[in-house]
Amino acid sequence: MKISQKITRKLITLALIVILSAIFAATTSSFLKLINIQEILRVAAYTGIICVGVSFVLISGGIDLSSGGIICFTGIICCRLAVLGLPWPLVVLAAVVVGAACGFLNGWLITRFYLNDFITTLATGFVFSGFGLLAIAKEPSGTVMSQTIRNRGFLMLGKHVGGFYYIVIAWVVLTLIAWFVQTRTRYGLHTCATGSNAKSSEMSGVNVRRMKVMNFTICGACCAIGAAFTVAYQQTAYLSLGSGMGFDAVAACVVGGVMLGGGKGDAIGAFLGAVFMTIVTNGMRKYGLDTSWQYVFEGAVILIAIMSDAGFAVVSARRLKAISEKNANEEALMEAQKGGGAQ
Amino acid sequence: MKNKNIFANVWAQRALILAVLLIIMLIGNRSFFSLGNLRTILMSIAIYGTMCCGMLLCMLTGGIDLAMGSTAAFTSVVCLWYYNGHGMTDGAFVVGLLLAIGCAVLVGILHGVCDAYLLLPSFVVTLATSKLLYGLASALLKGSFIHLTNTEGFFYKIANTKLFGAVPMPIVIFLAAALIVGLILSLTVFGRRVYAVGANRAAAELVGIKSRIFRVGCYVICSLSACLGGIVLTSMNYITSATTAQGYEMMIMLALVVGGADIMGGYGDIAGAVFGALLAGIVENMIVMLNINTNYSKAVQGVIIVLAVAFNVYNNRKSAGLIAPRKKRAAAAPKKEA
Amino acid sequence: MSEELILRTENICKSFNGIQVLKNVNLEIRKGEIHALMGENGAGKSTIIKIITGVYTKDDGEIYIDGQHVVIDNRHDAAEAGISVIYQELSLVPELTVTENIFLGHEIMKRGLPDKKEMRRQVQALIDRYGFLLRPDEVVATMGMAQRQMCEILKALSTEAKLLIMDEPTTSLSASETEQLFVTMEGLREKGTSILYISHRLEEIYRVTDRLTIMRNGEVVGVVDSRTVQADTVTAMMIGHELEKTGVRVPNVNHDHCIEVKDLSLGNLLHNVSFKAYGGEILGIGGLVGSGRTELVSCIYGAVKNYKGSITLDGKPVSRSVAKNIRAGFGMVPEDRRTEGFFPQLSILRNIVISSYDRLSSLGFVRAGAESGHAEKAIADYDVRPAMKKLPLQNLSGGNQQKVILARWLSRDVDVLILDEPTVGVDVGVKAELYVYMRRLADKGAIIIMVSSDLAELTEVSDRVLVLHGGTFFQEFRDHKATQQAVLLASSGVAAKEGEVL
Amino acid sequence: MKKFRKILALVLVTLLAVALMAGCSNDGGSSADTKTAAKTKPVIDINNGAACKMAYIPMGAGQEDFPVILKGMQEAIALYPNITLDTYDAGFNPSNQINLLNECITQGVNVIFINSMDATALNSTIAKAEEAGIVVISINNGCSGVHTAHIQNTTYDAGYKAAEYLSSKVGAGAKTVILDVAAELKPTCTMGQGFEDYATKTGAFEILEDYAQSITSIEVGYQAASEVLTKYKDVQVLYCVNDNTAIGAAQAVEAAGRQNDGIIIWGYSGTPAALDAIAQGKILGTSYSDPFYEGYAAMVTAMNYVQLGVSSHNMGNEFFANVLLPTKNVTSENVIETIRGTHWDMSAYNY
Repeated sequence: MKISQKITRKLITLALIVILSAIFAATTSSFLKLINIQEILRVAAYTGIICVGVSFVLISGGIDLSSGGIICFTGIICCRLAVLGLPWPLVVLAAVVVGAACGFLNGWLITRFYLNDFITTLATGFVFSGFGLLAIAKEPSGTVMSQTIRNRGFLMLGKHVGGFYYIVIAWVVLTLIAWFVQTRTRYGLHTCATGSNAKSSEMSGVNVRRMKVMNFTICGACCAIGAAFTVAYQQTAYLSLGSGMGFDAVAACVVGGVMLGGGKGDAIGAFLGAVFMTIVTNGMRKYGLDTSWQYVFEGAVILIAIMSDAGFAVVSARRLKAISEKNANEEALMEAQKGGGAQ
Repeated sequence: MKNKNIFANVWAQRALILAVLLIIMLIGNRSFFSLGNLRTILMSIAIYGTMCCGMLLCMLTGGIDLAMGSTAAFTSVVCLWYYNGHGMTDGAFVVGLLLAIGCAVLVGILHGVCDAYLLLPSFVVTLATSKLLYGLASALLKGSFIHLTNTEGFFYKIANTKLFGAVPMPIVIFLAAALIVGLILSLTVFGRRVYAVGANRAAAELVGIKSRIFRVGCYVICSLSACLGGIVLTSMNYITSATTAQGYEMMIMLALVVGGADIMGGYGDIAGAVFGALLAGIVENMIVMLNINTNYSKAVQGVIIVLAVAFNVYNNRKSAGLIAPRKKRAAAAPKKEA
Repeated sequence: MSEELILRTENICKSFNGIQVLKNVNLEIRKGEIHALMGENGAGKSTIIKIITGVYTKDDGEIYIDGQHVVIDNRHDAAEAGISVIYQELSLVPELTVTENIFLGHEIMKRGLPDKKEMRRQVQALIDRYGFLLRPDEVVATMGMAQRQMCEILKALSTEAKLLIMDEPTTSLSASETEQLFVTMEGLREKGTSILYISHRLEEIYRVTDRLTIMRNGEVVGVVDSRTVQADTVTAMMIGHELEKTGVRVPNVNHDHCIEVKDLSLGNLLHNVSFKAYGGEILGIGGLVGSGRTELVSCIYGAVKNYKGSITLDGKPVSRSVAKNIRAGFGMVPEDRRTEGFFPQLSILRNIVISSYDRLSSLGFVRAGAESGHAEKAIADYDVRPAMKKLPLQNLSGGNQQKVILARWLSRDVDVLILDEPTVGVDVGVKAELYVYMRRLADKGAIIIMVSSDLAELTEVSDRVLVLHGGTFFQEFRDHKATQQAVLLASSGVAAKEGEVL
Repeated sequence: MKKFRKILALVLVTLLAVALMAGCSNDGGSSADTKTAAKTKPVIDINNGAACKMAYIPMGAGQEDFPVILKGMQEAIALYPNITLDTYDAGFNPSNQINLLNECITQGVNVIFINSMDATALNSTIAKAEEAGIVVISINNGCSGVHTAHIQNTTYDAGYKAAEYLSSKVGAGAKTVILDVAAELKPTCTMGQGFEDYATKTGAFEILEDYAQSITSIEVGYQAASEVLTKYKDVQVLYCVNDNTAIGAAQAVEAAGRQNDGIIIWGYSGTPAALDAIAQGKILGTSYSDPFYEGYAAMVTAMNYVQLGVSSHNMGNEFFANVLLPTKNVTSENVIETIRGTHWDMSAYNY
């Protein structure tokens, strides 16, 4: 029951992706070109890596909107360090450490002071962008200066091998690792338990606070990884890097079945969500429509996607209810007969 | 239950915060305390303050509307587009305004139905509609601007007249909106029921409140306030486009949360919202006055939100008896369930 | 002291905010016994439990397990010492399976990963050993309440608990499910597990426990043999004075004023239910949990609208809108007061007057004076404590919260009052008060319909009892003929001789 | 049932994979071609009716001069028969502009016009487009990397010229505040710099503050100017680097009741609202330029390059055609004639 339902949920997203792709491929000439598919994967990978992190937070019952701010901050750090000529593993490591620290700060604030995570991460997102502004290169007069990265080792991260960008490979690897962690390990089990019912998990000896803090930390680290690859691709970092990503990543996750409220979904769902959102945006552009209408369609498709998801949730909830009622009735009857006999 | 500690009182806390800020300004830059500057601060918060009043109702019932900015842009574009297309007369303005109001109502209904009836997460829904409305506004203008040029018409005069020759109209509109919403919340049955729906929807249903209709209603009011804000903003700037009021929803949420509203519903009042808007405006003004790089204003706002939320949570938890004095705090019950 | 003691506490003291809530509490629990702990709300039962299980730290005193002095600072220490708790609210995680739930927090690891096979095997072994109706791979969200309770117990047992603490485990169970639980408990006792059983229900204490410790105001007031002790003695010890009995009395039934339900059907829950409820009497509705009781009264109230059949009040059809029904004089105290009954952040005043704005407003504006007068009168009339109208309701005790919800309806002189499990989690003293208020309303000629799982309440308080079984009414007990056993039999589908089969 | 689902999943995934492979193999050859042929751009004989596909990526839908620039481009398009032009809205986000550039590469356009949001962020993608044989032309806000051409109004000169004009209106050492563009745009929008340089050279102005803003709407201009007016009581000149800020500043002066203090406000670019404000005497003047000619010039430049087939790459490294268009100081003296000649949409005003 459990397994098949999870698969069904993913099948819906997958089917939507296939149908949309088929429509785009059939009605436009450039959608199914190699270069376009590479581009779709590259853009999806950027969102997708963030989604992997966000999925951890969502499953544990939280929400993280600060990813945009963390991307900005860590991206700028990457840029500064890469310009200094540091070897790329060090640059990425530094970014990941800073990203994880940002995530940790989120988690700590939220669990230590019982804050609402929606509003808190929204606010810390601004704060992290502010850190980015502190870290970005400035002229002596204090105005922001763009820096171009010429660090070959680091720029390599933005390149591709055999048509696959390194960011895509990182995305797939991260997703698989995350999926494994979420479904096969104790950590994943505890994350799911925390999101499903924090109080019960606490009573069962799950350290709920630590789980939440850890998941925010993972999210921060994932943002840093995404930022590193993106900065390497764009060869610079700027203050609006990552703007809007906080909401977009959560929306992609929700479309992929990682529900708000916790306990449901996994990294594969987040993966599919990221692919879906990217394909929608990319495909719409192929029609040579006025860009305004693309925004309209994009909004409409997201609406339809979450509506279909809600429809699925309603249907499966009904099924669950029917099953549990049936079970309860059967048992009640059985026990009633027993009890009656005893009397 | 007399509380001897005056800082347990919310307004005492707020007064303290204000006092600290004012002292900073007393040292930093005296020109902060001019009448002109007060007007500047009020003008800068007038628009999103007006929009706050609608959003407050929405937040009280546990909803959230991230499409406020786009709604303001779309409705103002519709209004001005009709106005310019039909001779720029006051009659055309009334029709345009009605069209804009109609659009706002439709948007509100869409949000409300998605949230209350289809049980979709409101923040994803409003995020999607904000893209949608941005696209529609942009499509209507073909990616351009639209100017308000008739300086004789009523449309122009909305924002560009002064009450008693001194108070600019946007401030009057903001205060009027706050007053009306405040009266609705404190004096009418509707207001009482809004709080009830926010506090417990199921219980509200069982005392005969159609909670879902209330929530839809609050979304509609929310969109209407966005519409009002958009129209006043257009009149103030003589121009509007799809990017009008972009990002305002964040300022609105900041003001509301700083003013003690809870994003989960049930907490918050209009006095707090006005205080929040004022504080946001003052802080923004201070950043300029103290020669701090304006790019940091967002970061400062972020810090303020976190502090405000922490204060609110502390107050709410204390009133719920969840915080034991001093040493027991660590062992207090786990976070209340969302 | 002939028998071995599994748990002994010595002079446990605890105070919050300078108020002493436990004074020198000495508890003694023997090996292999079911030991009951009783007391009114606020007597200190939960506090002592929380100290034993490491949720709170004690101010003073010692704890001995198996004669060994132990220090319990957190839940982990308690589990180490062999103490497991089953809380009132179930502590299962709905998205996980039975196996995952049971091993949550102490998974068996193999090469750094949870060993699913081994855990599953152990759970199956446990299930087989105790004979539970469970499947190890079932997701908890899909299971019924009784099954969840079983799962909960299994979870406690899996940690090799020496002492099992059950905090009101029967609250959400129907009579037959409760019976099933007792059988399980007896089985555990035979296998040598000690159980500390906390309950408000006297009949359960008689039914299953060996000894009984009674607490009052943070002190132990007596330890008695629960098989021989008189109910009067227990209640007297608990509340310090004798309980006022409502007694058997003939109600003044007004047959002209009645709600008539005809051929009401709802999905596969209710089939052609027909009955009449008259003014002046308290009609009790019994049956198993899930027998459609709650849905039935929700239909009458208008909260559930998609039923077939007719409901009339004095010959006029009853609306399917809650708002209209409230205006017509209906009122309802719902089953779960936390999720459906009250508004936690709102003040006592707002909670009371929320249903009465049709009287307290004109043209949509609240008449503030009338509003606060109404609330003050209700607070005084129904003895809500503390009597501070501005206080948020979440700060009140369970009993007083329930009083507020009742006051919400009684203060507006309802004509039809529907009560669904009105006294769950309410202590004995407040219970008696609530019954008095209900009776007073009935005497004024109102129709009262009360759904309850508490057999004592059902048989004592109601003048007439209808028992639902299999989606329809099975038996009717008139004129206080209902006995607990008869109602229990009827809800299980066995006709009892006291009642008329319908 | 479970099995069926798994099979369905498998089928769907295979379908997707096959479709991908088919798509890739379809143009596999051609993509290899473009790689080897990257250095020589295709010559398109638009003169004889060859089709040419062009794309224009402004910063976003709210970019004020976008419709006028587009008008200029379209007028030039009419010179040749088979040219198509699509426009894309990047929503004021550099990342979106990068995605849109990639989109244009995918669609195989021949020319890309872009108002860059960030001076360096687009470099690698623009280089990629150039490598794919696309002529990339930046308008107004440039990119520091290699691309075919850059079309811009003379921002530095405009600032310098405005300062020159204003120095005749005020006494030496006039207290001035520059309401400048956002920090990241400063490398390409140098009017503030021009003004400052004139000020330091001649000492005509005392620059109190170079105030950088992130958004350039009337409202923000109003707020900024209000704050400046409170902060510096004795400010005499507000040099604004765009017209919206200038109009906002004019409102602020009026709101503060200081319209008679002779505070001078100067703008940049000459939008309809600014021209109107000049005509009504609300602001002193602006550095006017007609975006129409930018569009026209950009299009003509593009056509030249397309017909020649030359670009930065086959001309050697770092080739950069910089087309600078002049601005003129418009004040109340010449505003009416300017309005008559402008391509801005002045229909909403009565002139």
